[in-house]
Parts: sequence; structure tokens; C-alpha cells
Amino acid sequence: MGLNSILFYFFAALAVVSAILMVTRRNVVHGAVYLITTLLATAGVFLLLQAEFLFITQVILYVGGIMVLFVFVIMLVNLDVSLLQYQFNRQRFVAGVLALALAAQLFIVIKMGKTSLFPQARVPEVLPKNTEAVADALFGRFMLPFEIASILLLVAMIGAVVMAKRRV
Amino acid sequence: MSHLLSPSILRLVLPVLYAVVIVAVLPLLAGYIVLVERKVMADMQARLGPMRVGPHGLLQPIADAVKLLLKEDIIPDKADRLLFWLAPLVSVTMALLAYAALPIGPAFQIADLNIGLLFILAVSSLGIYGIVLGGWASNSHYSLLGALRSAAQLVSYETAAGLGLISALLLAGSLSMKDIVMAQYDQGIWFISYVPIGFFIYMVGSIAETNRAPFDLPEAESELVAGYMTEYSGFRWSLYFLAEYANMIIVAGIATTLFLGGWLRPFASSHTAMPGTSIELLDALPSLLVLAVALYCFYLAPKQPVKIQRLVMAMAGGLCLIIAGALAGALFAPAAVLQGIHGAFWFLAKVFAYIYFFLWFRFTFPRYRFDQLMRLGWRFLIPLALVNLIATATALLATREWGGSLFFYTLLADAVTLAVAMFLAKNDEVDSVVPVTDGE
Amino acid sequence: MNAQPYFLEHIWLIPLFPLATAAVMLFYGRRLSNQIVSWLCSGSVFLSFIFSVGAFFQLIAKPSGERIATKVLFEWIPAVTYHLLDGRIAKFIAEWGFQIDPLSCVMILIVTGVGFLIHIYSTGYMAHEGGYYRFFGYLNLFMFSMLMLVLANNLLVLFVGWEGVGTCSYLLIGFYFHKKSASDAGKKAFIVNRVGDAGFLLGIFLTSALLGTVRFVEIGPALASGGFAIGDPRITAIALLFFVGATGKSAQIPLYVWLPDAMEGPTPVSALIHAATMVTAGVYMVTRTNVIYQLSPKAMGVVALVGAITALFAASMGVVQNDIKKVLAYSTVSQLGYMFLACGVGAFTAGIFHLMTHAFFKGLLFLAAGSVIHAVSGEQDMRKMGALSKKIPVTYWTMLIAALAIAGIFPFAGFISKDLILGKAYEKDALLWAIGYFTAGMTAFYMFRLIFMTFHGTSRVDHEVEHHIHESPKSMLVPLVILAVLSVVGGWLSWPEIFGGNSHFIHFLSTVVAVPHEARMEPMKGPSSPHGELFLMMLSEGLVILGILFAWFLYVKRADLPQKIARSFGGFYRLVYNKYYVDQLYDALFVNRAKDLGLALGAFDRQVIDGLGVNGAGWLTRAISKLSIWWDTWIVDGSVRLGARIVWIFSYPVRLIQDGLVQSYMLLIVIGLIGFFGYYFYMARHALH
Amino acid sequence: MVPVDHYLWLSLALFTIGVIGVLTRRNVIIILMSIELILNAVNINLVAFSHMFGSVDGQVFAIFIITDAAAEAAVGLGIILAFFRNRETLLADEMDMLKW
Repeated sequence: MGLNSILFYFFAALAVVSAILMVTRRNVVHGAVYLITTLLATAGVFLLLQAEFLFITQVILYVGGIMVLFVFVIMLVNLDVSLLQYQFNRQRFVAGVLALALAAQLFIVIKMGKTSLFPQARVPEVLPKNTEAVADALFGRFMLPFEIASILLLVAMIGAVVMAKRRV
Repeated sequence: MSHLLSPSILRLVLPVLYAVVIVAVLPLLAGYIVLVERKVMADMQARLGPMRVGPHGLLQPIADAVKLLLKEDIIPDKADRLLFWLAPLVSVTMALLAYAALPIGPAFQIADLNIGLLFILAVSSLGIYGIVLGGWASNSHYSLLGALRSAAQLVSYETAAGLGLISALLLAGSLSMKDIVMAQYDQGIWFISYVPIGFFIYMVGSIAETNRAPFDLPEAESELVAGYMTEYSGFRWSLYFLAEYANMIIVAGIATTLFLGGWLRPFASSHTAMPGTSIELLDALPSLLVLAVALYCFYLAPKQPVKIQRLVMAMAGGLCLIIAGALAGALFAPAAVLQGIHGAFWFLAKVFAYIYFFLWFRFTFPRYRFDQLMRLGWRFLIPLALVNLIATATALLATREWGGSLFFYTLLADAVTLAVAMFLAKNDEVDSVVPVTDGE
Repeated sequence: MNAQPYFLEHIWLIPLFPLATAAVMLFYGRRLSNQIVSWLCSGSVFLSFIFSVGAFFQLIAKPSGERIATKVLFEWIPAVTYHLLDGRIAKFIAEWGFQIDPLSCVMILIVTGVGFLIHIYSTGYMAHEGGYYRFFGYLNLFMFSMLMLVLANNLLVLFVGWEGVGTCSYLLIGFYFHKKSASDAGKKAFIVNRVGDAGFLLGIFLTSALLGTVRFVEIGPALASGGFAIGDPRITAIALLFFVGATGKSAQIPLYVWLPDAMEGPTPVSALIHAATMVTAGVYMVTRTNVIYQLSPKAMGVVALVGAITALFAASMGVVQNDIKKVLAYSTVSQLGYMFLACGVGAFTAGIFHLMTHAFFKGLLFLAAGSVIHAVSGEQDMRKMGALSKKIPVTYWTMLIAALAIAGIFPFAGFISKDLILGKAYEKDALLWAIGYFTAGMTAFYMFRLIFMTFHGTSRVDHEVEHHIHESPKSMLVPLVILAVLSVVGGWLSWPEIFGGNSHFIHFLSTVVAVPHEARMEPMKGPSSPHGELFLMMLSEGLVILGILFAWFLYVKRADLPQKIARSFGGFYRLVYNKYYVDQLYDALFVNRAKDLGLALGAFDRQVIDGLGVNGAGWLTRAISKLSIWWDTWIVDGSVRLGARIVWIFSYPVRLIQDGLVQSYMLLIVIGLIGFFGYYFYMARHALH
Repeated sequence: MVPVDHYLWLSLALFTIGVIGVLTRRNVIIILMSIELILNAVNINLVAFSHMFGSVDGQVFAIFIITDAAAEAAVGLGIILAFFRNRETLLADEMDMLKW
């Protein structure tokens, strides 16, 4: 068990525990903090997978951008009342059971596929210039999706601005 | 000894050593930057500044530190204890973490990441959480408003500053801090001469990112008491303080690396050996500079009114003399050591020059109003940065396609950007007449 | 088409300059200062004048047979193929074309030259009037229309100009629109002109139906190829219809009534439009279409007779008028009669020549009258003038020259042109000559009656006006002087051959009048002998001098006599003074009948169309719609509602699922996923077994 | 060397937690955050496979997913802000106006 493995299990445990805490906490800000922890842990996993660019994207965009937005909005709409309310809805038991059922099914799928569906993990080639490789792919074969994604962002931006205006 | 200094061991030991040095020196450095700030402020306001603790107030930072550590640590009653405790820690951790990729000299760098710049940006963008969570956890209106302002301001200006950086990145063609400096060495010119407007944008953006005047709205004392730090005191407060000054050094370091040639001396690519030796002429510059300072100290020493001051001045002169001697002595050391020592000298000199600008601005400009700040960021800096980026990229492309001097093309690009800047500024003027009524 | 010299190639610019400034005036004029307006408007007309002079010189540089140039800007009405009345097939083309030949050349010189002088005059005369820019805008629009009229190369474009000048005339007569008499006069001019225009338009239709072309240069050949004999009634019809148009525009019997009223407009307008240019359009048009007239002796006879009678009739009315401008108006009508007389006896060139000299001296008379009116603070009644000659000497002398010219004193311009006409008339018919001769005497009488009443005798000016009498500004006097010079020398352009001249002007114009089949014309009555001509001149000169002396006797020597005479011939005097009651006659015959018709039609509209038609239809619609409402409510809507109710009942269980809560939808998604995976597992197992 | 399926287990765990969060929590912001968690689980899968196949395509897709998450967060939070302004609530089961 090398350093990589130890780090992976550490990150994985951190991610799962924080995720569970995120879903169960009463306080939304705490939930956000736990989600940030999960995301950072996931970023660590990315780093272990030698996806440095994705690691940095995850940190800058997800943690540094999206989650800041979340925290911002949480603070804007923070209601003390919400701490006193029921945190789970009426369908919680049914939903929990069904979600676990889905998880079980997926578990079976992965279990089944572990031998047949996926080839044994190859020794990963070291990708020395991860950033360049991602950039080449992004601006080469994935140019069109990239442009579509930017259009999507533009649309979302306009939509958000319109939404957040005082009078719609 | 040699087996202890073998490269493989050094590769593990040196970063740890550097990190320890940085973590140890940084609080002291921050304290003395505060002292310098107060002295500069005093000078600009025609007074003396701190004079009591130590000669010329030289021990003031240490006294301050002791005071802060001994202060009562207050946690407000309704505060969110976990986050109240976590927030300053996040701030200072992220600030210090950023030093991991900052090259202070050709070798004096903890880790040369190939996404170094992005790493620094990412880590410093996480610093927001320290402010936002701290403000929220204090359970105070001033703190929360300060935190929200800070978050909005940081997110806004991060974009502008990042876009300003990218213009230099285009020229360097790498994200690794070391490679960026080497690119400037190879091209024989600091990137500030190619993209002065990018530098300007980054400068404004970095002032705003570090919440310094004139963009210090999150902690504007006349409006928000002390912003997100209102409820903090003692050690926790000093952590925030440390983080702020560490961040200043970081942004100065980034600017230095990207625009001012990092650890390179001026005219780094011109090699003119001193006649008869292999020592380069320009390498003597640091020691000569420090020597000049030392001589100036000696010149001033007899003129001091109090005896102890005369003494301290003379000691300072002596210290400079020693440093000058060391710098001069390094000329005869092996090339690696020479470059390490001189690189650190030049890097720190540039960083302090940049920080001096920060101080200067602080004492010169009045504070912005929040809507003005937002308008400046979104309606002036970001469009300008985008135009600058496109213009620079076009200049690069033109050089590649048609040949010719990159400097000429970037000059054209700068002219275009300046024209756009004038247009934007004019538009802004017109708009600013209309009062903002629809704000939050 | 081979390229023409510059000015001939660019004749289309001549009307364009005034149009441009007219547009500027009418759209932006309000914002411009008077000075800019003056410079712009006068400048554009001057530019046109320069181009006209250039065109003139380049035209006479050509050999006399080729003095014609055409410039087609674009095709206006594209070619239409149609059958002529006699069954031939023709192609109708109307283009926006310009034509310059000696006739139009003379006309544009007159129009732009006199027009320019009157523009200069107007800058002084109108300086203190409101609507300065409006006045000049209209004036330049008029210049444009008039130049279009005389430069047209076909009847349709000519008609455009013809209507354009009519419109501008209407606008300018009614310039003081706040005065009821002025706006009424404008309307009168407009409506009376419509009668003539209707005739003209019918004439154009008939021309295109008979000849298959409206281009002037093609009318002659078309007449020849159509085989129309002299006296062909169809040609006579065209000629008479054209002449109806000409009587309208040129104020001949029976459509002259508008011109005296038109004096309500500003004096420069009277000078430019109602003396020098527009009213002569009829003469120009008749001359332009002379090939048609020459084929119809009867029409020629009518033209000559109408002209002669108008001349006499108008002169007689001019004798008794007291309004200085009205006298000049009747004089204009009378002089126009002369021109038609000339056309009617076949002396088209003489008519045009008189047109030109008349433009000079009648323009001068009006402008001088304007100067007089200006001097006496707007007074127009000659009975309240007198003894002004010393106070406004320049006006006096120039007006005297004009009066001498119009009276026909040797060697002023009027003498030469008038005696040319009288000579030609004598060759044609002694009666016509007699009428013209007598009219010449009356002209001399009333003109000098005007001069003597205005400038001589004792002052009858109102006391408070007396102090304000002053000579007009330079901008008004300079045109007066220039026109005075022209009134003297204008006639010398065609110095009669009996005095050793060579009739340059007549020869210059003769190519226009040259008839392609002159051989078929009946020969003139008795070739004129130099002695006969000289004798006729002496005779008319004698009568003219007699008329002047008579005027002097009546209005200077024995100023009390005129009233006595008027009293002793009370009935006749009243008849003449009231203009033979022609206006009243027209009122009774036409105007009131038209009003009656209008009332009757209005009653029909109200009673029959509104009452029966519209209201009846409305009632019917309401009745039907009531029925429709019932059907809609119970049958159509009912069935729709029934369908909706049925759907509502059956959809009830489905609606239970759609509860609007996003999370229950997500739950459904999860259930769906589980279902899919279950199906997948089932299939996988199935496949394995 | 961590086997590929371990990444999948991690991904599955996060995914399931996210789904449970989406299905059971009442607070809309938590629901949105749970959706982010689900997207993140997907990203882990993509990157793991990308690493396994030695190709960066998976990472590119992950970048697209992050883009999508950003867009979704922006619009979603905008909607939440607008909704909060009008109705003073953040509970998902009180938002039921959009039915029949």
C-alpha cells in the first residue's frame, strides 16, 4: 500500500463523511462547508489520478466560484426560522428506501461489471503535460462542444441576471 | 558532508527547509511591513510615526505581537463556534499555502508546479472562505455585511486581475512560475514592457483583492466598524492580519514574477564580463546599491539629535555594509549560490517596491463607494482586460504570421486598448451621473 | 447619342438648383437666418442663370439647323403598346426628358434672368415680412416648375411643370393666408386654372390617341405620317383643347377672371408669376405645339380672335381701375391677348418676342409699383397717391421708361414687338389689326393715367403716410434699373429690317416654327411692303401719342374732368368699373350651381346612403348577430364545455401524480431508473439462460 | 495502485448520498448542493476512466460538467433568490404552484 493508496482512501473517507454530514446538517452554512470539504477531497482524488488541470479547475471553479456563490446566496436568504423547521419532507422514508434500492442495483451492476465490463486497470501512462493535453483536446476535437458550453454559460448568465433583478 | 547534500536528499530536504524559513520569517516580515507602512504614512503626513519602542520604533512590531497574543480571546455568545474558530485558520493557511509555488530565486522555490500560477490563484481564491465564514460565524450585522461585500469584491476583481495576468501568460506560454521567469530571460525583456495595461489592471485588481485602500470597503471603519473582523480579537485577529499581509506579498510576488522579471536582474540577458575576470558587470549592481545605502546611513548618523539614534543609524549603516560585503562576496561563489543570493535580492527588492506602491495608494486615494467599486470592476476593468487580452493575442499572432518586432505590435495593441479605455471611462462618466436606485 | 457640349448635356441641372434650395427651405428653412435664405435662394437661381447663359452660347455655336439638344434622365412611364384611334399600333413612352432649342433657350433665359432679378428685389421687399423662408421656398419651387415646363421634351413633363407652376401660384397668391381675400384669390386662381387644365389634359390624351406620341420632336413627323390634311377636324379639336388650357393659364377670355384677383399676392410674385413668366406659359405652349395649330386654320382663327378681344376687353377694364396693381393686371391680360393674337395670325415668333419684351417691361412695372407701394406704406389705391416723382425719383424714371415701352413709343422694346404683331395681324386680317390698334391707344392711355395719377398732379397721400415716403433700398432699385435698361434695349434684339436691322431674334427662333409641310399652308394675304409697314408704324405711333396726351389732359391738366365724365356715362362706367359683371355672371352660372349640386349630393348622402344603406345594413347585422350569439353560447360553446368536462373527469387520477412538488417528480425519476435497471437485470438473466 | 472499481465505489457512495439529499431534504439550497454532489460523483467516474484508458477525453467531459454545474448553480440560485423575495420561504414542499 503505497502513499498514493493511503492518500486515496483518506480522501475517499473524507469525501464520503463530509457528504453525509452535508446532507444531514440542519444549518445550511455548515452543509456548504462540508460540501466544500467533499469537493476539495474530490480534487485531491483528481490529483492522485494525475489530472492536475482538473484538480485546479475543481478548486478554482467549483470551490472558489460556485461554492462562493452558494455561500453568498445562503447568507442573503439566511432564515433563522429554517433552523427550527423539519429538515426532511414527508416522503423521506419511501425516498430513502428507494434511493438505497437504486444504490443496491448500481452496486450489483458494478460488481457484475468488475470482471466482465471493465478491463483490468492498465498501468497508467504518465501524462507528463496534463494541461497541454487537456487544452489540445478541448480546442481540438472538442471545439464545438466547448463553444456550445460557452453559449450555455452566456445563457445562464443572462438568465441569472434576469432572475435576480428585483422586479421581473 | 557531501552525501548529506546529494541531490536526492536535497530534493526532499530543501523544500521543507524553505517552508520552515518562510513560515518563520513571514510573521516578522508582516510586522515590519506594518512598521514601514506607519513610517511611510507618517512621512507622507509630515510627522515621525512610532518612535518610542526601540530606536526609531524599530521594536514596535514585536511589542504589537506580544500585545496581541496576550489579549483576551473573545468569542461572541451567539457565534457559530466551529466556523468562528475555523475561519481565520482558513485565511492564514491559504495565504501561506500560496508560497509553495512562489519562486524567490532560481532555486529558492518550494515546489515548481507546472500549473504553479493556477495553483496560487486557486489557493488565494479559497482565502475568501476565511473572510465569508468568519463574517457569518460572528453573528453580527457589521461582520456579515463586511463579509458579503468582501466576497462580492473579491469575486469581481479576481476576474479582472486574472484576465490581466493572462495577457502576460500568453507571452510566457507556460503556467509554471519558473518557466515564466525563464521566458522573460529568454526574450530578454520584462513583460511589463509588452503589456503595461495588463500590469495596470492586475495592480488595481490586486489592491482590491487584498482589501487594501482605496478598495478597503469590507473593513471600512467609518461604515462597518472593522468589517468581517469586528468580532475578532487577540490571536485570531492577528491571524487575519497576518493573512492580509501575506496576501499582499503573494500578489506582489505574482506581479513580480509575471511582469517584472521575477528574480532576474535588470538587463538579465546581457552578459558583459568585467575586464579580466569572469564576473559580470551588472552582477555588482546589488552590492553597489546596498553600499550606497550604507554610505547614506553613515552620512545621516552624525546629524541625528539623540545619541541612541546616532548609534542606531550607524549600526544600520554597518549592517548594510555587511550585506553589501556579502553580496559582493557572492560574486566569487559558485554560480548557483550567486544566482540564489542575488535572485532573492532582486525578487525581494521588486516585491517591496510593489508593496511600496500599495502603501502609496493607500495614503493618496479616498475610498470608493460600493457601487462605484462594482462599476469600476465590471464596467471598466473587465472589459478593458478583455480588450487588452484580445489585442495582445492579436499582436502575438501578427508577429507569428508576418514576422517583425513583437514590441511594435504590442505597442499598437496598447494604443488600441488605451483608446478603448478612454471610451469606457467616458461612458462611465456619463453613467455615473445617474444615481443608482435599484441596488440591493 | 453623341455627347453634347457641357452646358447642353447638363441642362437638367438648371431646374435642379432651385428645387434643391426649395427643399432646403421647406424642410429646414425655419432654422435658417434670413441672410442665409437670401444667399441660398438667389444663389441657386443665379447658378441656373449661369447654366442657361452657358447653354445659350453653346446652342448658338451650332449651325442653325441643328440647334436642338435632348437629355433623357430616365424613363418615367415605361413603354406601353396600344392602338391609335385609326387602328395603328403605337408605343407610348413618357420619359423624364429635357429638350433645349431656341424657343426653350429664350424661355429659360427670361425665366432665370428675370427670376434672378426678382429674387434680388424680393430680398429687399420681403425683408420685414414673416415667413421669409417660406416665401423663398415657394418662389424657388416655382422656378423649378417653370423651368421644367419650358425644358420639357414632351407634353407630359410639360404638364407636370404646368401643374407645378399652378400650385406655386396658388401658394404664393395665398401667401398672406390670414387675409381672407388672399386665400380666396388663391383658391379662385387654382379652380379656374383647373378648368383650363382639364382641357389641356384632354388635348394631351387626344394627341396620344391620334398621333401616338407626346414628344414634341415627334409630333411633326407623326402628323405627316398620319396623313392629316389641313383643317382636319381632329387636329382642330386638339388645338382647341390645348387653347382651352392656354386660356386658363394665360388668363384669356373666358378664364381671365383669376388674374386680377391674384394681385393679392406679394408684389414680387405678381411681377414674376403673374406678369413675366407663368402667365406666358400658354403662349409658350401654343408656340411649342405650333405644328398642330398650323394644320388648323379654324383654331388659329379662334386663337387670334380670342386674343384680340381679350386685349381690347381687358384694356377697357384697365382704364377705369384705381388699384395700381389691378391696372397692371388688366394690362397683363391685355398684353397676353396681343401675344395670342400674334400666335393666331401665325406670327409665333413675334408672339414670343413680345413675350420677352413684355417680361422686361411688365416685370419692371410691377416691381416699380411694388416700390411705390413700399414707399407709401402699403397703399395701393392710386387715388391716394400723386406727386411722388420727386420723392422716389429712381422708381419714377424706371417706371416711366416701362410705361413708354409698353405704350409702344419708338424705340423702346414695346414698340418693336407690338408693331411686329400689328403688322402681321394686318397682313392676316384688317379687323384684327383694327382691334389691336385701338387697344394700343387704350394701353397708352391707361398706362399714362397710372403714371400721372401716381407721380404727378397734387399729392393725395394720407397725412401720416406722407412723412414715411422714402426711396426703396438698393436691393430693390438695382433690379429696377437693370430691367429699365432691358426695357429699352430688349427690342433691339430684333431691330426691324426697314430700319436697317436684320431681325436676329426672329431668325433665331424661326427654326422652331418652321413647318415641315409649309407648302400646304395657304399663302399669306398680300406680301407686306416696306412702305406699308412704315405707314402702319406711324399710324400706331400717332394714336399712342394721342392717348398719352389725352391722359395728360384728363389727369394733369383738368383733374376734375374724369369724375364728370364718369358721372355723365354713369351706366357704362359702372358696367366697366364692375368688370362687366363677369364675376357675378360666373357666380350665378357656375359657382352657385356647383354649390347647389354639392348640397343635393350631400342630401343624397345623408338620406339614401347613410339612412337606408348603412343604417339598414347595421340593423340587419345586429339581428343576425343576435341569432349567432344564441348559437355560439348554447351549441358551439356547449359542445366545447361538454368535451372539456369529459376530459376533466377522466383525467382525475392522472392529476393526482402531478402535485407540483419537485421532489416527488424526482422520486418518480428514481422509480423509473429502478424499473430500467430491473428490466436490465431481467433481460441479462434471460440472456444468460 | 488503487483499482478502478474503488473509484467507482466512492462515486457510488457520493451519488447515493446526493440522491438521498435531493429526495428527502426540504431546503432548496441543500437540494441544489446535493445535485452538485451527484455531478461530482460523475466527475470522479469520468476522471477514473480517463486515467484508466490513458486518455484525457474523460477530463474534458468533466470540465464540461463543471461548466454545466456553474450554469446550473447560477440559474438555480437566481431562481431561489427571486422565489425567496416573493414567498419568504426556502422549503421545496411549499413550492407547489406549478401543477394542473
